[in-house]
Amino acid sequence: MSQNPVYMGAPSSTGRFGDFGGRFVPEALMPACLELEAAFIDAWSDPVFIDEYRSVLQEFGGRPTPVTYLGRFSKLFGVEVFAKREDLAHTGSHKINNVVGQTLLTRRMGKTRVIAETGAGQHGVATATAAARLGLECTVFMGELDTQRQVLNVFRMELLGSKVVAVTSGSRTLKDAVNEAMREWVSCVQDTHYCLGSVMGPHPFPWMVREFQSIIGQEAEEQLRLRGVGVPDMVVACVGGGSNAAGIFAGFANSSARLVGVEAAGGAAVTNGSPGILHGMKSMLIQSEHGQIEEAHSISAGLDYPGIGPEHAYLAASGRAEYVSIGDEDVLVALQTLSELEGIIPALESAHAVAWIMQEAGLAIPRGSTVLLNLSGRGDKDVAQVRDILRGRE
Amino acid sequence: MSQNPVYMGAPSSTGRFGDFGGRFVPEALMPACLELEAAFIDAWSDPVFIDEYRSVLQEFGGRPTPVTYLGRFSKLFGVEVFAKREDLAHTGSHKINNVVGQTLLTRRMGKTRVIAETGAGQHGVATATAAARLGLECTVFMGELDTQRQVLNVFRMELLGSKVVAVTSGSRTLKDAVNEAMREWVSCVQDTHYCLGSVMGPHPFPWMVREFQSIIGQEAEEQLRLRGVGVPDMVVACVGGGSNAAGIFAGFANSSARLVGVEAAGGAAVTNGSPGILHGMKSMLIQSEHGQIEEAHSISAGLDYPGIGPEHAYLAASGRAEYVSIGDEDVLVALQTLSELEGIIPALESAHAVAWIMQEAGLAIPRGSTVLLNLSGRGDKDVAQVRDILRGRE
Amino acid sequence: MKSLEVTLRELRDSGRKALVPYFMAGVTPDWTQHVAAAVLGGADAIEIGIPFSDPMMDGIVIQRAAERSLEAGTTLDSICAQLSARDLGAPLIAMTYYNLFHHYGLRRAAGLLAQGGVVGAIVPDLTLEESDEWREVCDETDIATIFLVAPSTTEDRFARLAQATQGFCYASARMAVTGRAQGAGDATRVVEAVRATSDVPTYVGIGITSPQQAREATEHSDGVIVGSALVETILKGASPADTEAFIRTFRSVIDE
Amino acid sequence: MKSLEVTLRELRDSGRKALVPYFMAGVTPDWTQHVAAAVLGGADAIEIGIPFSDPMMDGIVIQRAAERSLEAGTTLDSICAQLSARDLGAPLIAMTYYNLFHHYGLRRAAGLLAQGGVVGAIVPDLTLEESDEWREVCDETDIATIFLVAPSTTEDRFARLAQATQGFCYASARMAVTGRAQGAGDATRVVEAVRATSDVPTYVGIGITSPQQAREATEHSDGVIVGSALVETILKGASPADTEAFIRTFRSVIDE
Ligand SMILES: Cc1ncc(COP(=O)(O)O)c(C=O)c1O
Ligand SMILES: Cc1ncc(COP(=O)(O)O)c(C=O)c1O
Repeated sequence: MSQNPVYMGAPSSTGRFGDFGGRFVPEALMPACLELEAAFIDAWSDPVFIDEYRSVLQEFGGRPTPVTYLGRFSKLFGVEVFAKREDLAHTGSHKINNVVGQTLLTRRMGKTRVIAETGAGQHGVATATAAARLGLECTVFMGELDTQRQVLNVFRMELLGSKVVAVTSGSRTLKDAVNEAMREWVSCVQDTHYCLGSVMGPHPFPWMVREFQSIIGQEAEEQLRLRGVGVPDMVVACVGGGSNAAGIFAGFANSSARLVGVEAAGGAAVTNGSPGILHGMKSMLIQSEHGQIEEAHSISAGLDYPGIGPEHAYLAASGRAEYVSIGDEDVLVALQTLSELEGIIPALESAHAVAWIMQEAGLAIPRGSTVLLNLSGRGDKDVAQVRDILRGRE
Repeated sequence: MSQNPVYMGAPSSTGRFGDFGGRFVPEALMPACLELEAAFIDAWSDPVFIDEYRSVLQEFGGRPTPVTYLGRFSKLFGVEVFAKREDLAHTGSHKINNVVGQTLLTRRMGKTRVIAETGAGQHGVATATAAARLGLECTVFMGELDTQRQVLNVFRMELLGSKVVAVTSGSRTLKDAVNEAMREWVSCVQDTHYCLGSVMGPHPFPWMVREFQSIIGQEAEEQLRLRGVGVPDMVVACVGGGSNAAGIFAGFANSSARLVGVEAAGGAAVTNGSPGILHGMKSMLIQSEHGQIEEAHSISAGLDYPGIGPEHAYLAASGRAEYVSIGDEDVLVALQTLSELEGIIPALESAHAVAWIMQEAGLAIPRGSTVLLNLSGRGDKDVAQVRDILRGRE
Repeated sequence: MKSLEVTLRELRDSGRKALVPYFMAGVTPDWTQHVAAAVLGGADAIEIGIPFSDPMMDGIVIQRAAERSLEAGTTLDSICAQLSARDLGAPLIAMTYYNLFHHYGLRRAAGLLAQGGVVGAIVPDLTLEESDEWREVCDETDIATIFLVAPSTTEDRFARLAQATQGFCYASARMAVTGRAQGAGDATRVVEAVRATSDVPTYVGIGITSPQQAREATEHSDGVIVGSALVETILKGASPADTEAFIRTFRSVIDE
Repeated sequence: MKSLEVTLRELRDSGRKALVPYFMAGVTPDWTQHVAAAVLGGADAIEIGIPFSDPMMDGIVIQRAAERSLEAGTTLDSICAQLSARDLGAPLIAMTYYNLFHHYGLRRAAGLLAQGGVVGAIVPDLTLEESDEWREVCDETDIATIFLVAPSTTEDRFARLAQATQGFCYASARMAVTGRAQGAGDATRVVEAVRATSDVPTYVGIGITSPQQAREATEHSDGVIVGSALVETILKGASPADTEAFIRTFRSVIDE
């Protein structure tokens, strides 16, 4: 009798999801990674910790976020779309789920400081937020270019009491911010936790972040069940590092739902990448023929990452999930469409998932299918950029 | 035997709360006001309508919003502060509660279009949002000065499919936007509902908007009760027109809680105003010795209104609620304090309430009191302004 | 019956259609001369706009006039003082918003108006339902309370408003604020609705910008009110002589 | 035992402290001449940095050098080709990140290195736990796999890393990436922890910027690695002769 594999369980003891994942870090960081792994395993089986994590997310983070039936959108496109509203979570995206978990863990490990990388600033703001709440010191690394493009998010972090360091190396964007955070971590592992922002990095990060995000999928599964929709035909989420996708997929990993991750066309690590090692993990990466990591390019800063979390690489390789990509133009149209039809301005990241549904309704998504869309964040952070683009065309 | 008066019930048949309220509109609008009153009374006693209102607020609007215990803030100031988190509601403030109610009512009345006034844009964005969801046409009136100060909110409304009209008369701010919306309403009452943004205007608006907002207080009352806090010693909310304050007061109107409304020092209609008639209502207004309405001045656009809802004027006159005021400087400090201590960047409006608690902890608020703070909205809309002010000082 | 109504009924009975121009008090230093000129040109009564900061029922022209007047320091006192200084030769009807009267105190406001020779008041944001106090105060003087009716007015309200109004009934030709729309609109229907329940003189206003429109409006009514069109010429610098000519033109076309 | 380790053990047994400078391959067209000059100046082995886009373990100086080299078109092939063109007179140790080898294919990468005369490899992001495959491939050649230990290394890991490392053990003096901190830091403790479980030669690196620091570091260790300080002079335009002088100064102070 052949057994179905169980998806999205714990990785191997070395942090592998199939061939992907693992731990590729300087020796100086190994003890911290091991300590973190042990601390997470301990905490995650401690009802007191889990209780606090859940109650902070509820009382502070605004969970559970609702599932909204997109009536007018569904009618227009001939598929039944339900949106999981991470845009309503505190700080405006799913990022809060992860940082609440990691900052509580930081305190539990007796550390007093966190560092984080950020691209557009969402994860940075979320980390600064969770750190402020617990009175942890916080430093956020952000590519210099991004600090210029996102001055308001820099200010937001400062308002929250964090220090923002502009990273001047490499492409001066997210990838370099991760490098710099890792470097900083080497010099302060003793009292500092590196609060990584997605399901990436060395073991146990990809697993831990997925676990902290899986509350999205658990809630959505229950919400659709209670409302009689049951298991949707398809679950669609955008993928940068892959944390919001991993979070919602986790609720349906072993169900009949098709899982679809939507990458930015200019950062499509599964479609255009190859296996490699970066930022402590083995995964799919966009790289040159000589093995140099390339810069991603996307209208949405949060998807501007040349890699993908290792578990997604595994889900792709195993065929459990599909990964597709969407270009900037379609994203802009999707953002406008959802805004006008449903009164929800999605983040540019989330608009990738919307765009794919619009593109494939009636094609890859059979008419009448039920689709669970992860609306990973709100578009308020993006309106200035979208306005500039659209105005520039007039 | 003397009977305690019952607060925050329905107004008199002419829309009076004590001496305040009523209906002062052009005859052309009287039928629409009467129609609206009848429609609201009908709808508000129809379980089907109430059900839809509640479920839209839950599934679309993100209700219930949580109550967050502000641990570090409480410790520092020696009072126990619980924040009702309207900042987590869809579109970032309590405004969504009202517009969901009014747009559903619009549809029920068979009208296909809404108009609204807006100051900084919060109520405009909320109205555009709720209108988009129902496919109602929407036009928002906004003072020309405000359209320039808030270009992104203008764009947000446009993204949501609304038309924004810049009002060039008078002070070109909120007060004039209301005038203009009223004028527009005169010419289109047939198919158009005027979706007023606060507990102001002619009867039944002050009552209806309060009813649509009272979900805040009902939730908070239950939340505090379930968590064992019970009735707080004090309920504190900022007051522009007064809708968020009315909403939260409604849950405690006939309890032992002290009710405190915090106005902007430059728009303190109760403290510095006198009775008068504006925008269809009799209330407290800031006016010159000759009876001309003066412009309000506040760092927060949402409190930049020379009047106050008539029910507040009554609550003040009857002594049931206290009204105080806070200046711009203290508001800035409060915004920064709450951000750093709790990881919540409040709207400048809401920061007035925070500032008053900071000022009066241990004084007007006895040490150890339990205080329910209405965090009416998030500060994201304000960070650019706050940054400019703080940077300008460096 | 207030003297205004007596006058206006006599006017109607004489077969003459009333021409009532609107002036914004204080908009120019010589505004009272414009009023006098209008009377010379053939106006039967005068609406005196008392500027208010938030004129909810007025379009852009009258708003601008009010702003200009307020900037010049106009107050209810100053207007009434100016009016009491001379006899302008026609019944004067104040038009403003309720806050002004409320703020001055109703009795004091009415007293000031009466001293200024004002015999009627139009308060567009004072609904019939809220008007008891004001009407009582007016009844202590000779000030007539004039109500508006609109195309949206319902049957029962037509009856009550037409009963309550004194002097004349102000029939809005259109669903619009002043100076927004043009032409007689629904005037005929509105006027007929008033006439169905009352024989009070009924004048058409809102949207009357040309002599031709005025003439058409008077075909089914007892008179017309000309507001924004006239105020606009004054804002643009018209002299009292221009105003006299303006009114004379309306007069002659109406009387043709 | 790999030839590198044989050489380095002999060096130690001869009483000489090893001086190992680091060069970024391809950073200047004449980079191999710098290497040759360093050997002339008294270097005992050479670390050859192979540029990678994301050098997680390197500070700003080596990052800039890597960027410059990559902009000039440097690849693993081009470096190995240049190295195989001449004998530089000292053992060569490649230093880079694992993705490069993984991307080329481990066997192919090792082959290229071997052809270039490389006898050792430091891959700072390749943990002991993930290194089996690479070590097997290296064992098909003469390339030694060199591991780092750090002040944060735990006791059990010191033992395992000291056992596993080939050629020498790279002792990070500090919790820092290259070029960030200065001085010997925790070097003594780290070196002693290695010595407690292995007699492999142990060199101190990370933070050695002056001849005096190098000398202090060799008092309790078998050699030093000098990286950012040297690379910085080359980024600023040092000639091969300058490099020779730089190394000579270190040599003489160490040997004093
Ligand atoms: C709203 C939103 N969605 C998605 C992402 C992409 O991250 P991930 O793929 O880890 O969910 C980001 C990252 O900043 C984001 O802000
Ligand atoms: C966040 C927030 N709070 C308060 C207000 C003031 O309105 P109200 O007094 O009606 O609650 C506004 C108005 O825009 C607002 O946006």
